[in-house]
Amino acid sequence: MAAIEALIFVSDEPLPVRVLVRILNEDKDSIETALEQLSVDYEERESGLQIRQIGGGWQMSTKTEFHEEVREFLKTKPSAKLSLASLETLAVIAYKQPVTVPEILEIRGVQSASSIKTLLDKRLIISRGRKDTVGKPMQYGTSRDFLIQFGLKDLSELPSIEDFEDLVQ
Amino acid sequence: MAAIEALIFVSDEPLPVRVLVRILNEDKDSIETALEQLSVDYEERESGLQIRQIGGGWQMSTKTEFHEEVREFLKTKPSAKLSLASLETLAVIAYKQPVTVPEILEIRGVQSASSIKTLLDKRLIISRGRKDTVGKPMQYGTSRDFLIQFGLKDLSELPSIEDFEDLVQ
Amino acid sequence: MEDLDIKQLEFDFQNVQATIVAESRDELRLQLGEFAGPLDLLLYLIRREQANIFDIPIARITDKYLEYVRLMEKLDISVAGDFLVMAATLIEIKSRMLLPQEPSVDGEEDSDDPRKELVDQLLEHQKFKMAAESLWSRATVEQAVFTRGAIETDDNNPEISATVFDLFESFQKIMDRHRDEIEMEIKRDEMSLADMLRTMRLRLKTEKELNLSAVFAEMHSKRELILAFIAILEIVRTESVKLFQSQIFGEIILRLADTEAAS
Repeated sequence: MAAIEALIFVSDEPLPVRVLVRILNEDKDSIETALEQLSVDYEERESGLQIRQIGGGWQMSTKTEFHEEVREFLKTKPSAKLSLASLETLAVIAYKQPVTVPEILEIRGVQSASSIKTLLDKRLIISRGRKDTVGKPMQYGTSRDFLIQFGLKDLSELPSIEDFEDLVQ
Repeated sequence: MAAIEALIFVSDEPLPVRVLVRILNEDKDSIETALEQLSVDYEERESGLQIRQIGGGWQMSTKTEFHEEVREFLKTKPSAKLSLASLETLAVIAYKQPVTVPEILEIRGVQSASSIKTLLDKRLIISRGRKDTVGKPMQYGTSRDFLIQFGLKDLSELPSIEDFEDLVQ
Repeated sequence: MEDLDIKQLEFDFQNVQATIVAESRDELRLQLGEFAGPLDLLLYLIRREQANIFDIPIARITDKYLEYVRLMEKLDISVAGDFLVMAATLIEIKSRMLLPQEPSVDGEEDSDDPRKELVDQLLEHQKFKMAAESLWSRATVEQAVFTRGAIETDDNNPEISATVFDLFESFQKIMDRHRDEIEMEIKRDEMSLADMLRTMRLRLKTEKELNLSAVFAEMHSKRELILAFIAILEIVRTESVKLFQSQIFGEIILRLADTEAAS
């Protein structure tokens, strides 16, 4: 029964009985009995989880009564994570600051407006006044939060080409 | 306790106690007591799962004794291990962190650039700012992924380097 | 040693998976490449010579060490600089050992031993080798542990956690991309309208008809695209060709007029 529990846990999708039969090499009836028992066990002990039959298989999930906590948790997940596009934009800003949106476009070859919005929202970049050229575009640079989140004392600590040359080759 | 169980399950990374404190609005001590209890519960009932402290947080995972069944199901092979050179470099970084490339060279007696690159790619080590000496070399330390992949609660769980001294002839 | 099977020894000397073993001479040959570095080779030699690490017979070990370095060279394994540095160190220690000992101050005998620094380094290195081994066994245990499969909420977070090196690599990639573009720019500057016109005329002559969207798709840059477009306009203006489109928004075909008449 413990092996069944482990397999349901690692499965991405509801786990069909026949798969358990194949992996554990036991007959269908005893596996089904064990599954029912496992499900009852989770119900009886005051677990935050449940094991139930769904979509032609067995699945482990949180009990509905904890939805609020789970939602709250998912909402407040640490936000140091970035999409690749945002990471690229951030890289350009970090190394080229202060830099304007048209300049970022030129370097990345892609419109970066939504990334810039994300980075501003996450307070990783800040505006650095306007550039004195046509259209007076806004310039951006990295923030103090950027230093903190990436564990840098100051901008001079950013890895340079030289640091990498030592490593590559 | 059931809510804690639900949150640990949902989290895709080891869940730090402080997050539980914030979400559940309870004090640290009672949450830690509940966590210990939960971990013991899983140990005592014959579960296929375990709840343990790893990489600065709490995580739910399968027990080692079911690795064959799980591997059979997931069709995975044990992933490629690190080369001896990388493993040695990692050991030096783990015990001497923060440590620079020249310092690693001194201990290993070999240029370790390609190993360091590998370890960075695998996210087992991270940069830890620059050292305030000539050339301001980059310093490296181990990451949270290192703790997780090596099953460590925190760095203090590493056997002390002096323990190995007795074993050296 | 000449009859060695060289093929067996072709490996990446820096990156070999290694355990130091082999007591018999034959096995030793096969294991040669498994020394991760000069300190490993040295430790191996000390063990093989059954020498005491605290009292290394430096002359004998140096000779053996040099023998291996020469062997590596003979086998065309590029001998890493680290091995040569160690060779120099050994030779230096060996020569210092030959000098008459200065009368030692009481209690400081050890610090005068030219071998001391090397011995310390060897001991330190050995400690970390063991630490590496213990890490390895930990990782092996951890590989038997699995975390849960993906659940629905995971899909909402398709993000990656980033480090400064990710930042740097992103930047490098962008710069590389940029460099490629600049190189292309230089190349395409070499092409003039006259060149493009000549190319297009030649193609039309040999291929009889050109699918314009296919032709435009072949262009490597905006500039080439514009040149191609002007060239086509020029051809339409000056030569007997027909432009036609079989359906609205369909492909536009440029065809030599006399070919059409012939078909």
